[in-house]
Parts: sequence; C-alpha cells; structure tokens
Amino acid sequence: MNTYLSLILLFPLAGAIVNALFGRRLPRRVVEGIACGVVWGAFVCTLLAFVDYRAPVRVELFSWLAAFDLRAPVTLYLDPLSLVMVPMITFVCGLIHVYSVAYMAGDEGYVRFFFLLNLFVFAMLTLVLAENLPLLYLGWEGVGFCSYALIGFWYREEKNATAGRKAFIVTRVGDVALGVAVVWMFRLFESLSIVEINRMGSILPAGVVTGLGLLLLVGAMGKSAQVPLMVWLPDAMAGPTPVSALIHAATMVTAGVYLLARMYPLIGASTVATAAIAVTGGATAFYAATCALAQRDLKRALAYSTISQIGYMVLGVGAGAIAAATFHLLVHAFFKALLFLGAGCVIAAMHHEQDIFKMGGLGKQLPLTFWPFLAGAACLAGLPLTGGFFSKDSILAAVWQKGGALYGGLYLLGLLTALLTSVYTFRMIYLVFGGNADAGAHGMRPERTPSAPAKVPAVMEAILLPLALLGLCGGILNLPAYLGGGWLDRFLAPLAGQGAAEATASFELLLQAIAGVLALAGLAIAHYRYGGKRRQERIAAAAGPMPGAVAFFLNGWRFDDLYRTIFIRPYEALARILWERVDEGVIDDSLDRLASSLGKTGEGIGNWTTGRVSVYLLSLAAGLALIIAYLAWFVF
Amino acid sequence: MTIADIWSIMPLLILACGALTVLLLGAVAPGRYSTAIGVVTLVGAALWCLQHTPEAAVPTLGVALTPFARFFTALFSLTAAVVLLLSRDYNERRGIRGEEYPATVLFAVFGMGVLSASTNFLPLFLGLEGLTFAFYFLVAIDRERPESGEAGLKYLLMGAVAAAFTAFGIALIYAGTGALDVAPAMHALFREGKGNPLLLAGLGFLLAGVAFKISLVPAHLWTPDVYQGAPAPVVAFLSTASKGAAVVFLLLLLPAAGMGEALRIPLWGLSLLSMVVGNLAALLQKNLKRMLAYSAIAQMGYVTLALLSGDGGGYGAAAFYVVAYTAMNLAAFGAVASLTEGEEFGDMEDYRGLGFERPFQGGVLALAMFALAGIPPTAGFTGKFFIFAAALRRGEIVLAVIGILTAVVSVYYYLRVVVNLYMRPAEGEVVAARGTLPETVSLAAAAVVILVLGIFPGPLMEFVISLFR
Amino acid sequence: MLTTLPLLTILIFLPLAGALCLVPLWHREERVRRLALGAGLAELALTGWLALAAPGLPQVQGAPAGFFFWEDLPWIGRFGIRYTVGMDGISLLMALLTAFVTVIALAVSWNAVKERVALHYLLILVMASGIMGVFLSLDLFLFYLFWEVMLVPMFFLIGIWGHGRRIYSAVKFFLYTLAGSLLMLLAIIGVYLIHGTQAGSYTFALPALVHTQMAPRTAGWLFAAFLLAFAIKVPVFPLHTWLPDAHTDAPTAGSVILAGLLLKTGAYGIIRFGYPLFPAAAASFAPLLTVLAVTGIVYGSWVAYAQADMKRLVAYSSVGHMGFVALGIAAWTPVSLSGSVLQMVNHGVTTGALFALVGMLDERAETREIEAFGGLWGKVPLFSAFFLLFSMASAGLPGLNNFAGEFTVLAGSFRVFPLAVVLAFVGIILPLVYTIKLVQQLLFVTERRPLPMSDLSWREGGILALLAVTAIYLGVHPAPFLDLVKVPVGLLTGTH
Amino acid sequence: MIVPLAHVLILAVILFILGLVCVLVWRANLIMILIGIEIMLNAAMLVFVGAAGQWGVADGQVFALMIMAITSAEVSLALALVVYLHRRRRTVNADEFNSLRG
Amino acid sequence: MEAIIFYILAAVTVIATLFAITEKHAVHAIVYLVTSFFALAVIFYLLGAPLVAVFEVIIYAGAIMVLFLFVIMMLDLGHPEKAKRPGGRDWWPALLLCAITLGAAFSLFGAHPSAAAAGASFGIRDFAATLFQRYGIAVEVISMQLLFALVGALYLGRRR
Repeated sequence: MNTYLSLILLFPLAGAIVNALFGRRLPRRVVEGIACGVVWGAFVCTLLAFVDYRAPVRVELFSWLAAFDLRAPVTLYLDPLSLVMVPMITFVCGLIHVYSVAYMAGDEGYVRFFFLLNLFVFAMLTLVLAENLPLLYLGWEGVGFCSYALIGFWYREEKNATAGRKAFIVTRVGDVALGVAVVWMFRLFESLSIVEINRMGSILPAGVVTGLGLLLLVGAMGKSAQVPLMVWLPDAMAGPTPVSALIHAATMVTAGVYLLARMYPLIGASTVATAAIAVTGGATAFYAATCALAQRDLKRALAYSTISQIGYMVLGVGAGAIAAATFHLLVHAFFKALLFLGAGCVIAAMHHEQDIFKMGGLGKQLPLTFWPFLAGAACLAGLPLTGGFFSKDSILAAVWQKGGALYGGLYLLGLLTALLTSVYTFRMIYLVFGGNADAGAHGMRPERTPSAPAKVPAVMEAILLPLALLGLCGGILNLPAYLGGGWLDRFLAPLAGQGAAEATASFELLLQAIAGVLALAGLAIAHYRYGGKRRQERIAAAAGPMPGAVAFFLNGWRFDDLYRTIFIRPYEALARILWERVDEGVIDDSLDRLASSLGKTGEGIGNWTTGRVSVYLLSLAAGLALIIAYLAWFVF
Repeated sequence: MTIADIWSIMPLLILACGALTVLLLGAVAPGRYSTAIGVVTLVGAALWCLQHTPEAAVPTLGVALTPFARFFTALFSLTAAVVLLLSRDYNERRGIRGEEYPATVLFAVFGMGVLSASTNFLPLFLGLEGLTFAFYFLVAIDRERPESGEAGLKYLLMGAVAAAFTAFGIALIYAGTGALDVAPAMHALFREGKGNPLLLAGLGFLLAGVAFKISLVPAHLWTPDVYQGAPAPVVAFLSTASKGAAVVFLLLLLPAAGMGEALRIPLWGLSLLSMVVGNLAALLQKNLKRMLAYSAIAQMGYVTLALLSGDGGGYGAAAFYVVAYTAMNLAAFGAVASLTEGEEFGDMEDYRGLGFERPFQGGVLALAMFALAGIPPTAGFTGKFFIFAAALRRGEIVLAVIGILTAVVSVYYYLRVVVNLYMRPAEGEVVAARGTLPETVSLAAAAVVILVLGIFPGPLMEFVISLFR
Repeated sequence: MLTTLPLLTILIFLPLAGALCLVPLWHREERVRRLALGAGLAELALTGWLALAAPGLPQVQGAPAGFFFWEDLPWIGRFGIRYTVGMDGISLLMALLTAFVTVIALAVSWNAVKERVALHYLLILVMASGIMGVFLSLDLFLFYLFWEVMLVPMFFLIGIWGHGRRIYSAVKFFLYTLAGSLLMLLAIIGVYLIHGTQAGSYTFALPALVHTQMAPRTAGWLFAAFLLAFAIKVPVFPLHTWLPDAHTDAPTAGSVILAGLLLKTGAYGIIRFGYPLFPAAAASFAPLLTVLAVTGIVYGSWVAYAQADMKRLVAYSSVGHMGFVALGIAAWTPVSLSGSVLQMVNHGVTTGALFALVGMLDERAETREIEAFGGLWGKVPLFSAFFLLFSMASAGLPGLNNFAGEFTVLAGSFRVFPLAVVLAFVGIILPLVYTIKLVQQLLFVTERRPLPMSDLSWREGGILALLAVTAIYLGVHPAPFLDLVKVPVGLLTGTH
Repeated sequence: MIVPLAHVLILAVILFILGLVCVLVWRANLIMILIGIEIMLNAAMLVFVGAAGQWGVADGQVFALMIMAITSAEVSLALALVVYLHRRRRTVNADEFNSLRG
Repeated sequence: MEAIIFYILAAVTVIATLFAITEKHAVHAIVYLVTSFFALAVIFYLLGAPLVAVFEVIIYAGAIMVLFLFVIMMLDLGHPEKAKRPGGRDWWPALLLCAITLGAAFSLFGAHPSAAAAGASFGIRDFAATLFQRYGIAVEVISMQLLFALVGALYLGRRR
C-alpha cells in the first residue's frame, strides 16, 4: 500500500521533472508519452490501492517542516474520501492528457504544457492525499500555480495572462483564510494532522469552531469560485480547453468542496458555520445559473455552470450531506469534463470561435461530438436517470431533510436553480448544435470565418465517449435508498459524522419527481425560446443592443466592475500614494530634509568664520567671559 | 645644575642642540643636510625617551622627565620627524627653502618637550608659548602664497591674546597659592568648599587660553583659516603635535585638580559646542583643509569629553586619542601634502578620481578619513570607543549621546572625500604629484599606526593608563 | 585531528587572506576572478564540512551549551575585551548562507564587472570576512568591530560600480546604518559598565553579560539602542528607506550580498544579542516590534507594487519579507524563532537569486524599467523559467523555500500575536500581486521594445541552477536546517 | 605689602580688561591690537609681582621677567609679520586680511 | 604713604591706558602707553620688585614701544587724517563682554579669602638664585625663543 501511495504521487512528479529538465531535448512523442504514461501509471496504482484498501492508512514519507511542536511531515492519508477522489482525478486526468496530445498538436509550447499538466496532477493528488494541513496547503497552492500558468499558457495575449493573474490572486484571497485557519488550528491543537484535528474538534467551544468553519469556507470560496470570490473562473476560460476541462471543471475547483468535506467532522459541529456554507453554496448556485443564462461565449457559459454546480456541492456540504456532495463532485467531474472537452472539439472545429451565437448546425456536422455533448448536457440539466439527476437530487433531498426555514428556502432556491440550469443548458445546445450550418448566409457571421468546420481529431472525440458513459451512468455509484441504497453513502459513512436523517423512500421519490419535472420544464422553456425558427430570431436580437438585465447577467452581475472600483483601483492608487507620498514624500523626505537642514545649519555656523580676525578675537573673548561669568555665578 | 640634571633632561638638550645645529649648518651649507639632521635628531630624542630611564625626576629644574613626559616627547618627536620627511619634497615643490623651517620644527618639539616635562607653571607656560611661537612662524612660512602670511597673522593675533589669557590665569593661580609648582596649586583648587575662587578664576582664564590652542568652540575660529592658509605639512604638524601639546597641558593640570563641578561645566560646554559646531560646519565645506579643520574642532570636542570624564579613565582615553589622532591627521595632511604639485589641492573636487590615479596616497587619505570617522578597525574607532567608555563610566550620558549623534553626522563629510577619491572620475589630466620615497615611508608609517592601534590598542592603552597612576 | 585547528578563525579570515592574495595579481583579471572564486569556494567547502561535522562533535570545554566550536583569546586585557568566537546552530546556518551567497556574488560579477576587477573581488571577499565575523563573534566589542567593518566594502561596491544615484545611495546606506550602530555602541558600553559594576569584573563576553541585572528603565533605553541598530539593518518599517536606494543602485553582486547577507545581520543581532541581553525590555518592546513588522510586511509589498524599476521592486519586496523575520523574532516562541532563522536563509537565497536575475537582464538590456520588457518567455525561456521559479518562491508558494520559513513564523507567532498573524497573512497575498504583475510584464505578452537579449550562459545557468536547487531543497526538506537551530533556539527561548 | 593683594588684583584686572577692550575695539589697526596685548601682559605681570610680594617668594618676579622676554620676542615677530604683510597688501587693517573664510 | 602713592599711580596707569586705547593717533597712543608703563614700573618698585621695575622701563618703555614707533613710521602710518577711531558698533560688544568679565572677576576676587600672610621681602640675590638655579631651563627656553624670533623676523624680512 505504501508503495502504491508513494507511486501515485511520484509518477506525475517524475513526469513533470523529466519533462522540465529534458523535455526540450526529447522528441515530441516521447514527451507526450511520458506525460500521459505517468498519469495512467498513477491511475493503475490507484486501482491497485483501491483493491488493496482495507482501512484508512497513513504513510509518512519524510519530514518537511519540523520545528519543536510544529510537525508537518510529508504524510499521505488514504481514507474513503480520498480513495474516491484519487481514481476520479487520475482517470479524468489521464483522459484529458490524451485529449491534450491531440488538442495541442500544433502548439510549440507542448513541453511547458505537459510539464504543467503533470505538475498539476501531482499537486492535486497531494492536496487530496495530504494527511496534514500544510501539505494540503502545498497541494492547494500548487494547483493554484499550475492553474495560473495554464490559464496564461498562451502568454502572448495580454488577456490570457491577465486572466491567469486574476485567478491566482483571487484564489489567494481565499488561501489567506485557509492559512489563518491552519495556524489557528495549530495553536488550538498543537497539531496539524487532519485526522487528529478532526478527532479533537469536539472539545472546542462552538464559537471557535464557527470561526474555523468560516475561515475554511472562505478558503473554499476562493478555490471553488463561490460567491463572492467567483469572479476569476469565467475569465480562467482563457486557457486551453483541456485545461478548462481538467482544472476549472473537474478537479481543482472542487478542491474547496473537498476541503470542507475533509474538515467536516470539525466544522460540522457548528450550525452557524454549516449554515453559512449552505447559504454560500445556494447563493452561488443561483447566481451562476442566472449568469449562465446570458453568456455568449461557450466556455464562459460552461464556466458559470461549473460555478453553479459547485454551489450545489457546497450546499450539500452545508447540509451535512458529505456523501451527496462527493457524489455530485464525482459525477460533475465526469460530465463537466465531457462538456468542456466537447466544447473543445466544437471550438477546434470552429477555428477557435467561441461565440455561441455564431455557431449552429454543428449537430449534423459533428455528430461524434454532438451526442456525447448532449449526454453531458442532460446530466448537467439533471434530466431524470442521468448521473447528474441522482447526485443533484441527493443534495436537494439532504437540504430539504435538514428542515427549518433557512434550509427550506435554500431548497427552493436549489429547485429554481435546477430549472435555470436546464434552461441555459439547452439554450446552449440549441444555439450550438441546432439550426443550420449556413447561418452565415444570413450575414451574421464575419466573412473571415470559413463556413466549413475544421476536422476534429478522432482521438478527441473518442475521449468523449467514456466520459459520457460515466456521466450518464454515474448514478449507480450512489443509488437512492429505494433502489437499494448507495455504495458511496456506505463507503463514506465514517466521514459523514452526524449525517442527514434518511428520508423515506416515497418521500425521496417525490422530491426526485419534482426535480425531474423542473428539469424537463427547463428543457421545454429552452425549446420554446431557442428551438426551431425562433433560434434565428434570438440570434438576430443578440446582434442588437442588449437589454439591461441581459448585460447585467452577462457581466456576472457586474462583480468585476464592483471589485475594480472598491479593490483594484484603490489598491493601485494607494500603492502609488504610499510610495510617492508616504515612502518618498514623508519618511525619506523627512530624512533628506533633516540632512539638508543640518547642512544649512552647518553653513550658517561656517559663516561665523567670517575671515575677519576681529570677530575671532571677539569670539575668543566671549568664551572667556562665559567661563568667568559661570565661575562667578557658581561660586555664589 | 649637576651632570645628573643634564643627563635627566637629555632629550630636551638633544632637541635644542639639534635645532641649533641645523640653524648653524644652514649658514655653512645652506639647505643640504638640514632635513636629515633634523630627522636624526628627532628620532634620537625619541629613542632616548623611550629607552632611557633616569634615576629620578629632578624637580628643582621645574621639569621632570617622568614616563609621561618621555612618552609625549617621543610622540611629538616622531610626529615632527614624519612632518620633516613629508615637508622635504613638498617644500622643494613649493619653493620653501632654507634651514629655518627644519630648525623651527625642532624648536617647536623642544617647546613641547619642555611643556610635557614641566612640573612648574613657568616652564609649562614657556613651553607652550615657545611651541606656539614656532608655529606663528611656520604657518606664515610660505612666502609664495599670500594666504600663508594671512594665516600666520591670524594665528599670531589669536595666539598672543590667548597667551595673555594664559599668563593672567597663571598669575591668578600664583596669587592664590604663592607657588608656581603645578601639583600643590592644583591640589589647592578644590580643597575647600566649592573651590578657591581666585584659583578658579585663574583656571578660567587658563582654560580660555588653552581652548584657543586646542581650538575649542568658541575659540576655534582661527582653525579653518590657518589650516587652509598654512602649508599642508605644517598643518599636519600643527593639528597633531600642537594640539597634542595643549591636551598634554590640560593633562598635567586636571588630574591633580580633580574634576570639580566648577571645572566640569565649562569643559562640558566647550566639548558640546565643539562637537556640534565642528561637525555641522564641516558638512558642506568645499575645501578639504578647511573641512579637516572643522573636523579637528569636533575631534577635540571628543578629547575634551574624555578629559572631563577623567575619573572614569578619561585621561588615558584622551592620551590614547592624542596618539591616534596624530596618526590620522598625519596621514590625512601627509596625503594632501604629497599630492601637491604646484598649487595645493584645496577644493574637494580636485581629489576626484585620485583614489585610482594615485592609489597609495589616495588609499592612505581614504584610510585616514575612515579613521577620523571612527570606523573600525582603525585607531579612530578604538580611540572613540575608549572615550565614550570613559564618558559613560563617568556618567556623562547626555554628552556621550550627543557626541555619538554628531559623530554620525561627521561621517558624511569624511565620506565625501572618499566619494571624490573613488566614485567620481577625474576630469582632465591628473596633475597630482606621485609620492616620493620619504613621503611614501611616512604615509605608510602613519597608516600602519592607524591600523595597528585599531586592531591591537591594548598595549598602548595599558601603557597610557599607567602614566596616570 | 582537524577540529583542533582554530577553525572559526580560519573561517573568518580565509576570505580576507584570499583578498590579500589578489593584490599581487592586480591587473590580471582572469586570474583574479579565478582566485577569488577559489577562495569563495574554499570557504564554502570549509563551512559545509563544519556543518556536516559539527553535530557529531562533543561539547567544547568552556563554551556555553549548544556551541560546536569555541575559540577564546585575550585581546584588550584592561577592558576585558576578548577575541571570542563561537558557532552554534544559528551561526552555522548563517555561516553557510554567508559562504554560499559570497560564492554567488563572486560568480555573478564575472562578466558584469569590467572595470577595477581586482578591487571589486577584493571588496567582496573582505565583506565576506566581515559578515562571517559578525555571525561568529560572541564578544560584543568584537561583534561591533565586524559589524562596522562590513559596511565599508559595501559602501565602495555601491559607490564605485553602482548605477543611478550611486553616490547618494552609498552614502545614505552608510550613514543610515551607522547612525543606528553608533548608538548601539553606547548601549554596548552601557551594558558592559553595568555588568562590570555588578560583577566586579569587566567583560564584553556575551555569556557573562546576559546575567546582568538592570533597572527596567535602563534596560529599556539600552535595548532601544540595540533594536534601533538592528532594525535599521533588517530593515523594519519605517527605518527601511535606505534599502530601496541601496539595492537599486548597487551592482548586482552588491545587491545580492545586501539582500542575502547584510539584512540578516540585523535579525541575527536581535536574536543573538538584543533579546538575550534584555529579555524583559525585549518583551515590553515586542508589541511595538510586531506592529512595525506587520506594517512592514503589508507596506513593503504594497509599495513594491507601484515600482517601475524592477530592482526597486525586489528591494521593497525585501522589506516585506524581512517583516516576517521581525515578526517571528517579536513573538519569540521556539517555533516562530526557528521560522525566522529559516526565513533569513530563505530570503537570502530567493532575493539574492532575484537580484541576480535582474542583474542579468540589466547586463543585456541596460535598463531595469519593467515597462521596457515583455515576452521574454519566447526569447529566453531558460531565464524565464528561473525567473518564474524565484518569483513564485518569493510569493510564498509552498514547496519552495519562502513558504517554509513564513509558515513556520506565522504558525509560531499566532500563539502570541494572533491579530498580527492574521494581518501578516493578508501580507501573503500582496507579494503575489506584485510578483505576478512583474512576471506578466516581463515574461508574458509581447516584446514592447526591441532589446538585445540572449539566453543564459553556462555560468549564469549554473549559478541559478545552484540557487534553484537550494530553494527547492529548502522548500521541500527544511527539516535538517530546522533541526540545526533547534538546540540554540530552545536555549534562547527557554524551552528544551 | 603696602596695599592688600586684592587691590593689586583689581588694578590688574582693570588693566587687563582695558587691554582686552583695545584688542577687541581696534579692529582697524593691527598695531593697536598688538598694543592691547601688551597691556594685558602687563596686567599679568602686575599680578605676578603683587603676588610675589604677598607670598614673599621670587618666582613671581621671575615669571614677570619671562613674560617680558616672551613679549619682546612676540612683538618682534609680530611686527615683522605686519611689515611683511603691509608690503603685500598696503594695509594694517586686520579685517582686510579676509581672503580665508567660510 | 606708600599706599597713597600706589593708588595715585594706579589711577595714573588706568587713565593713561584709557587714553592710549581711545587715542586715534597711534603715535600718541604709544606715548600715553609709555606713561602708563612708567607708572606701572613704579608700582612694581613699590611692590618690592625693583628689578622688574627697571626692566619694565628699559625693555617695555624703552625697547618695545620704540619698536612700535619704528614700525609706525616705517609703514607711514603716522598720518592722523588717515586714522579712524572705532565706531560705536565696534565698541558695544567689546564693552559688554569686558564688563561681564570684569564684573565676574571682581566678584571672584571678592570671594577670595584675603590671605593674611605678609611675606618676607627678598633681594636681588634671591631673585637671581631663583632665576638661574630654580628656573635654569626656563632661561634656556626663553633664549631659544628669542633666537627664533630673530630667525623668523629675518626670514620674513628677507626680500624675495
């Protein structure tokens, strides 16, 4: 087991190092081979570990930070939660690596790309497998760095680089909270081990737990793009599409959920904290869904949907449904990776055109893309019996189960969001794949775009299939109780702590029915608005001026502008003021002034030496007078 | 006067005879061997002082070559020897000819020797006046430059007035005690009450007179003019030996008197003013020698601080600092002298790039600047360290803090020299002289002393302290 | 047995001896370079050997606990001044850093310095001696001597080979640091006298002086003087303004040494002398120091953001990073102190590397304006990779060195100053903000101005690779270093 | 002693002050400055002589004699210098020698 | 009797000196000064110092003052129309300082306990013994100094 665990990490790390050091001297195929090979190697190890798994294990590899009672060795911990994460990560990563080989075929920076991708896998696995918080933090920041570097992968475009920078900084804001939480926990427990902290959590007063919970929540907000730290994710779509699929859909962005789930035994004790988590999740889900409604960029729409879905997961955690949240996390990883990869195919076919209003008719031209994409969309919209349906529903059920006005309201919000999800999902489908390919004939398409879609490499489309299968059938991972109960629920039972009470089968069925109906209603609405002929009208309308509400949603409720006004501008202005006014103007200048005034004084004193000897004599006599006068004064 | 008496004051006689020999020889063979004879005489006197231990001091003559006297006589002799070595080629370049110069230097050292050896106010006064008198002449010796004469005049007028102060002060002390011997007079000073008023008045006049010699504010104003006007080797001599002798003057008086409050406050004020005024006025000086003059004022403020902290070991510190200061100023003015080709380099700007063009002289000048600034490992640092240690031990915290702060300020102007030497490129052709052998030897000697005293101050300090037991 | 040699003395004076050996070769530049580098490497080898051998050695007789090496000779008897040098874990770590950074500094000036080569190398070696002396002295007088000696070569380095307002910066650097240290000199004498009157025997030896009893007021004043001197060196806000000027205008080697070593002497001084001599006063000053440290962290990083000159940017970043060191010291818990010591090393490596990188750019493009660059990634990938690596290290990416130090500091300080730690965490974002702004401007987007640019030479690559390996090693496995300082830190903080 | 020593001292100090006033006031004339110095020295001599009479030892008189000798040396050199400078500058106004200053 | 003469002479000295220092003609000033010195010489005599008195007349009044006169004439400074008395601005700082010094000195002298001891008188023999036995070295120094005064004066007087 130790070997497997170490190898899971070592494989991608070795791949990254080899590619970093020698990649530029190796043939392209070798680089690609190494990159993919190590990830699949890790996947194999994961499977072996899975098979071998009996009980939670911890493996201490070597010491990292060690100063007195501060101990943070590199220790891996495999428990059910990480055990379900690791296969998903390695598998999706493996697929996406392969996909990338094709997607990046024409790019010169492949060495850097694969190096970063491998490094990302390593960091992500470290995050998941970490036994102590600093190590988790290492992975946490590591994925952040890779995300940054990959978003800005096409660094020549300023927009891309800026998007990467934004992602890094915004997530860093969350990281600060996480960091504070970590050192606070160290202060409280004299330990950094997650296992120990979770075990000892119950001894803390509620207020402290709430504080820790809120800090962790803020940490999760950053990484998982929850309100109000969600602004970076839509921009992060500037990266290559496989990156979006891997990092900004399937794996990294769910790290926040993972963190909350990981620490749930500690923070679950605080109702305030869990409520805050739930509210964050619910609000985010709704917010992102509304934004997704108005997006024109395919990837941005998907990005908002990701935010929204992660909102569900966080909501689930907030409702104490760790298993449900994890379930949704897994399923979402599959179908969202699928959607992104499909989008990648579309974009490749469209010569890197991403505006959905300029697409159309692709369903016929790219059937191998269309059908898996549709499967993914069905999952996303939560059409009944897809994986997404079950997972999303288990979360909603848990929320309902929690009861009370707050959770009741959140449940309703979740339902509304589900409806919206369905609407925007199928809006996307209709706009991208519906209609005719010769939409350009109507003069809406810029002339430079060739009407015929490019050829999409077969590998890319082939990758979509297993993902589509997993997404559609993901439900069997955790079937509802009335269908025999979920494997995941049982598997994760030790973690869940005080899990939600089991609902009765009939009641659960009822809830699922409501959700299913809503999803279908969404489909209907989408069809009504974007199906058939009306599709063209919408496209025509979109070319005109936008109504205020649409623009509001398109721009993500104008959070970017808000942050620019209240954070970025003041920050930059203050930086300048601090430098020019305070640092140079006050602190340094006061010294310079002191110096020059000393110099002036000195020159003044120097003027005493007038060159006229009579003054000198007078001064000498004055000295005498002073001394004698003092002595006379002293004697009396 | 017996043979033993003569034997006991042999160094003084050597100096006097040397001076006369040079003078007489000048009449026979003008300007041939005068420097050589002068140097030999001085070194001989110094060696005699250091080697020979007279059986007993002979107080009847009013002089006693105590270890204290022999030490300082040797110091002044060696200083003068270095000055003579520095002067030879300088004078040649500047057209100062004749045996008067070396003879007068010897006479000045003779005066210093008498001063250091005095146990009585009469020789003390005569020694002081004798050496000052020699400097009236030395300062004005460069007839090519009108400034030299002007400087001489200023020095003379101030010196004469100060001499009158001193004489009147001694007269009052004599009137108060009826004795001219130093020790009993000084012991009587604080014997009763706050101090004997007549003696205090006398000491007040004396202090005002000596303040001129040490160039303490407010009697300092002649210093920049004289330093600028006089030839560099003379300034080297004036700023070291002459000031040293004046400090010796106080060192002969103060330990016997003890540091009563009546004495402390005036010294306190003089020290404070000198440190502040000297350091501030030097800051933006454009002329190197004037700058060094102000620096000398400040340095003497530190010495005064040591003097008034005598009970805390300050006398030893002051004596040590005199030695250190001698080496530093010899190096500084020696470098200036040896760089002089034609007109002296007055303006700081003239020194641009010389650190590289004339590495040895420039290096010594820079070393001297760092030493004067009190940067280790130089004599300037150890000297200041001893002074401040004494001051703090005596409880002079305020003055010590002010002294340290002004020392920080002082670093600026010392660095300016270094900056010009090394960090600004020379403009045009460099006209500075390349050092001759005697100059190189003397500069090297000064530099070695600066460094050795900076690293191993122990033996000298030990010895100097033993002088005050 | 080799350990019977006066190893510490050799360690201190080996670079000086090397410097003196340069004199006969004055104008043979290639030989001068080789010889100087040889001396630096010899020093590094010796230090490395000591580091390996030290933990196994028995306790030296007559030395305080925790010291591997100890040499003690009389020097100025009357004043109780002794030549006392000793090496414990902290000094050892600092000695390693000194030797390492010296080698880097020697190597980076290989091509950058074309004029007065011998003098340049001589000054670096002299400075190495001085700094080594600072880290090893345990007699306050000796310490002070080295403390000031090391200023002089740096003054010349900045003034002669610097850029921009080099003279202003050199003089400012010198005066600023001297202002603090001269007051410290008074305080040193004060402690000496107080101890002397109490114990009856006067001495400057640190182990004896730490037992001095002092009135709180006196101790407060004396500590303030010590703190001022050290805080200027660290530098602690608002005493930092010499630093941007000095760093910016110094030649590359000068910046590397300034950032890598000179700043550390300040922090080292507080740890070694300030706190142990005046524990009570230090405790009462701790809140103030904390406030200043945190202000420095936030402020330095914030101001760095506005910089247009990249060297200045890195310089201000130093203010921020050293704030962590100060914070760890102020908290004075075992963990935070270990973190501070580690952070000192880390900052030396990271910022030294950044200065080296900026220097290399400056050498090529002859400008340091951030605006002038762009798209370097496409033109000089190797350089860019290193730049990114060290930028990330500077931004505190875990797995790289700075994180290890900063985290340890923060974890250790939280116990004492929770609020300050929270604010300092905010200070963790800010380095990222300016770092990636810099990275973006330099490496990404496209070239703004055509600049002559060539990728790293073997020598430069080697230097950076060495630094990179060190940075990663320190980031991944700092435990040996933390173990090294464990005993001394335990003794200092009273936990064993 | 024919009069108390204090009276002699008072006379001396008055003389001394008069000499000092002369030195300080006559900035325009080197000769007068030198004369002022002579007056001051005479005051010192008066104290010596008076004190010697008071204490009955000859030292004071010897000192007075020495002062006289010193004065003559000083005056001769000073006047030589005055003549020397007068040859160059055609003035005996002390304040006109101000090329060195600052 | 002698005391009265002393006070008269003292008054003469002071007044003559006062005239000397306020006189704008240098030659006149020197004449006043010679008067003052003569009076002083008599005071010296009264105070038991006949030798000093004699030297005062010979050296001071006779030699030094004549030297002054020589120089005044040599440099052609004897023209009263060129001479200028110091103005008011020259006077007041000097007077202020001197007044302070004078007052302080007076008060210090006043505080001095008057010594009762009236010393024995001594003759020329004692004086000579003191001079040459006790202060032999002083004579040496002073002779050297006179020699160098000569050297200096000659050097400065030498024409280029």
